[in-house]
Amino acid sequence: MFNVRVQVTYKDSVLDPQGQAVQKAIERLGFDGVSGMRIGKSFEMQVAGDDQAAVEKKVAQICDQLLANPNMEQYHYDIQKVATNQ
Amino acid sequence: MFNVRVQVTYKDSVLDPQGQAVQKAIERLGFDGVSGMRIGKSFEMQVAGDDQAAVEKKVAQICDQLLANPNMEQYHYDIQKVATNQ
Amino acid sequence: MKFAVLVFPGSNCDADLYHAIEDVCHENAEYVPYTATSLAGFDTVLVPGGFSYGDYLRSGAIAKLAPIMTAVKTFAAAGKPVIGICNGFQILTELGLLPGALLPNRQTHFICDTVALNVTNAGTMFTQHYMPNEQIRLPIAHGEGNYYCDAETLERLKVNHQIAFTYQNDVNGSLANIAGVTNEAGNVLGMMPHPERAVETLLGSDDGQRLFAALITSIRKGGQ
Amino acid sequence: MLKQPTAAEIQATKLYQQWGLSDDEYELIRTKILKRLPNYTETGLFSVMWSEHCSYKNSKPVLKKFPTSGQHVLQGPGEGAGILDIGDGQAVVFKAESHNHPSAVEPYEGAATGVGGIIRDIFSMGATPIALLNSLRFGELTDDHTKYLVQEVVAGIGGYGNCIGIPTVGGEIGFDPCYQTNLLVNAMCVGVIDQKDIQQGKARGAGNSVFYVGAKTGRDGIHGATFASDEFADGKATQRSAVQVGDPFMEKLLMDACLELILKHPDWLVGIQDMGAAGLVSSTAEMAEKAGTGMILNLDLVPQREIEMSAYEIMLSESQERMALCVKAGHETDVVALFERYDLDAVRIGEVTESQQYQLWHDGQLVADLPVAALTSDAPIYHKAQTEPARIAEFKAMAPYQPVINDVKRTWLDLLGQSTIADKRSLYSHYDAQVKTNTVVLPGSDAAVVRIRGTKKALAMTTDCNGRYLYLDPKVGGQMAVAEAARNIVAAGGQPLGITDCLNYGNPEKPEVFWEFDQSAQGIAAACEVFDTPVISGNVSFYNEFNGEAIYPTPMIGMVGLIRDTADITTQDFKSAGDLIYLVGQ
Ligand SMILES: Nc1ncnc2c1ncn2[C@@H]1O[C@H](COP(=O)(O)OP(=O)(O)O)[C@@H](O)[C@H]1O
Repeated sequence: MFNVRVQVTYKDSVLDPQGQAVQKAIERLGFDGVSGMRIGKSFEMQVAGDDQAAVEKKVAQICDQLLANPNMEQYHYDIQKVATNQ
Repeated sequence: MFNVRVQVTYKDSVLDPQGQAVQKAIERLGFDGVSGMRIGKSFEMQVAGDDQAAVEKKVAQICDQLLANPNMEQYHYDIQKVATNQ
Repeated sequence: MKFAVLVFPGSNCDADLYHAIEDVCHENAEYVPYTATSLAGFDTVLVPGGFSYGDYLRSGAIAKLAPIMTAVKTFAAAGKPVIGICNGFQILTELGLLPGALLPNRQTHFICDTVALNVTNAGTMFTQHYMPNEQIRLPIAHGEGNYYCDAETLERLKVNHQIAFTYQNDVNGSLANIAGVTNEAGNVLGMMPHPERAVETLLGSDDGQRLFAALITSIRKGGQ
Repeated sequence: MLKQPTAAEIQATKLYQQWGLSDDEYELIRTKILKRLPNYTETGLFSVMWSEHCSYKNSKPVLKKFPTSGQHVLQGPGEGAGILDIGDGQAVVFKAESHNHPSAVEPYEGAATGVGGIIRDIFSMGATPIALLNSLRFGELTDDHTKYLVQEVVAGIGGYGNCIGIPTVGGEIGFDPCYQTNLLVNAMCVGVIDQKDIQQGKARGAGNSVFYVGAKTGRDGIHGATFASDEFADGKATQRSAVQVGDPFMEKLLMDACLELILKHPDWLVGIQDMGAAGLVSSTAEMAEKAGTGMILNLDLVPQREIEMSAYEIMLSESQERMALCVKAGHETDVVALFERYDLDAVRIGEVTESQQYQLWHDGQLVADLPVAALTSDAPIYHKAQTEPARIAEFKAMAPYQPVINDVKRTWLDLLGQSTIADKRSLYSHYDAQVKTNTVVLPGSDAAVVRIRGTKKALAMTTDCNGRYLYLDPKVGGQMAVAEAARNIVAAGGQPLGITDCLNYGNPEKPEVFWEFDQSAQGIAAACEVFDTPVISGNVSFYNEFNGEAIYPTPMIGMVGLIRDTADITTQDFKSAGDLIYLVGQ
């Protein structure tokens, strides 16, 4: 079993108006020095299996086919093995 | 300067309709062994400053006041110092 | 003539399209569930607006996996007409039948309004009843209608005359004010505005009716 | 699972007080109704069923003053929604509901689930929802928190209505400092139905099955109903229950499935009811009460999203997008198959009995065994003390105010610049007002107009109230709210048919607040008599206070009118230069 965390963000070339809106809101709250805000999606899931390479391959396929749209988004993931007898 | 990554997710007891829909879609795609899908938001930003403790405090305040609603959401963040002359 | 109106879980403009075809155009419309696998006997496929699968994840992302979509791909590849409206447009881009993607509106919220459009290409099987560059008004209602594609794709869209409709003003941040595009072959149209909401003067506008009329004419003539 | 206190411990520690039951109410249960100590689960059931939100224990004597009958009334107050005859065997179904307190905790989800709840009230009657309206109140738009609340509430209303595909066609938004810490979110839904299809939430017929359909149960909003009846104070934030999250996609499936069951298979279905406030207990107990039956439920069968939920939690959960059905014995598998096609859980959780006893089993134990009436009709009714607030005498002593206007244009522009008067397009344009292609008059005119497809008829609809008038004189202000609604309907070409309401007030324990409530109800009642618009449904929201400060008395009036021919529809705007302008009335 693996804990998998995927993060999907817009490609750098894509404008992120939501990120800009949040950054403005942070400024309005009186916090300075915050810049470059980008918003994305995060996914947490458990994937069954023992073979890290096989799980990685599966996760990449799920990202390519569903979680990210390659026309506008990029993704990266973290995979951590969970002790099975827990 | 610090690179900050915040992840906001629903508390475990809160319904996550998006997560459920995506998990079902993964099954329909023919991938098995994926469970416990939860979807959240991720925020990436740069925060100016030299003092890690001060930046952490600022980030926590921004999360409490804006990025997460403590009535239903939890957050965690990663902070990484960036070499300033880059 | 028979129109297929696809129905996904969460579609909500399917009935509006059905009425536009049946009650206004007086042609046959039939609902086709997302679980179906064949489009035999249909002359046109209409992919309606709404929130398929709640628009969870990304609008159109989950609907593209529905069983019926394989048949839609084959149908389009055979040169038969397919129209995706609003969520239907989003689904067709996710499926790869149309270029580009629909991002959240620049305003970061849903917009319901009636907006002015230019018929940028009046030569398609869907737009031939409009004058070239005619100005028309159609309702919009979407949260993710901000058209995006890379520079290379935009260039191709222009060269191939694939841009069917543009907004007269910047409505939602769309690249080049694009409101609707066709595929390269010209038999698949995707658009964010709702022509099916503009087929009766009682409801404010009938500028959308000519789109369906044009399509019917083309099919009668046996293609373009 | 946490160890539950015993019945004796509950009595000794007065745990019931935390859940909103008073000492007197507890004693009434113990000595007169049960003649024994209620256990943990039972005490929980009483605490929600006897809350103001479910029992109307404080408001009932006042609500009785409303006219509720008339030539058009097919169903008055008492069911999920009221119903009025609109001719040709058709009827209009409508109701409004407040979601003020949930919206204060989480404005997006609070507003969204308010919309979701009122839609369920409409389709549970068998009606197809055709339109949504709302009525919102916020503090002045000068501070960031209010701006945030406005943005989130509007997004939540749109998020739910747009997704489920019911047009939001009207409403009103007002701003005043009195709502600064206590916003109002009232939602109204209108549906149409063929009279032959009208449903009632009754669990008739011993041996028939009780079904649970829709989303799984979590610990959402436990004690939401008593929480809605509990005034806000600064220190209470941490005790608030889990927020309910709306799933409009699930609700669309649920609505389509329920309407298919009701309209296509009337012989399978005996009764249907929304699981709203106080969830499973309120829906099922009310269904039994209305039919004069009893019920046995096995809580182990209830679809659950979280582990180790107690009977108390399962019964009180306010998870959204759930319905209770009474299914005719023998048609259980048909019903399961129908819901399966929509990818929805439909589970038989119990059956109707003759006993008039409400019995709950959990983990092999009988965890509640109460007469149905104990939870419903035995709830106490209070006749609250009333006192005219001191301010009213002060107002009466004042000389009539005559504004002095030196610069008409300036004053006019100042007025238009007031957030309450200014154009609201920037907010209502977030709502899909046209989906279903029946909206003839969009937001921005007086009343919205929605045609009834296949006929020449249309319905005009509006929500109105001006709390400031009621603050000055609740009786006259109540009359004015109804009169304003009627003017809006008439200005759209409609004949007013009836009203629903959301009565928003402060703490009813305060005699001044209760006086406002009673006076304004009298005003509303008198106006409804004059306009011949009976009150067919509605909702009461008390405890709209923050640190002891109450909002203005704000009874939102939702009115529906009939237009016999769409050719008679009128709109607000001037049509062309040279047209004559008349001023009618005083
Ligand atoms: N202010 C009111 N005016 C008229 N009828 C009311 C009012 N408040 C509640 N009612 C009626 O009392 C009944 C119970 O209301 P409520 O508990 O809000 O319904 P639900 O059980 O659907 O939530 C409903 O039929 C409702 O229409």
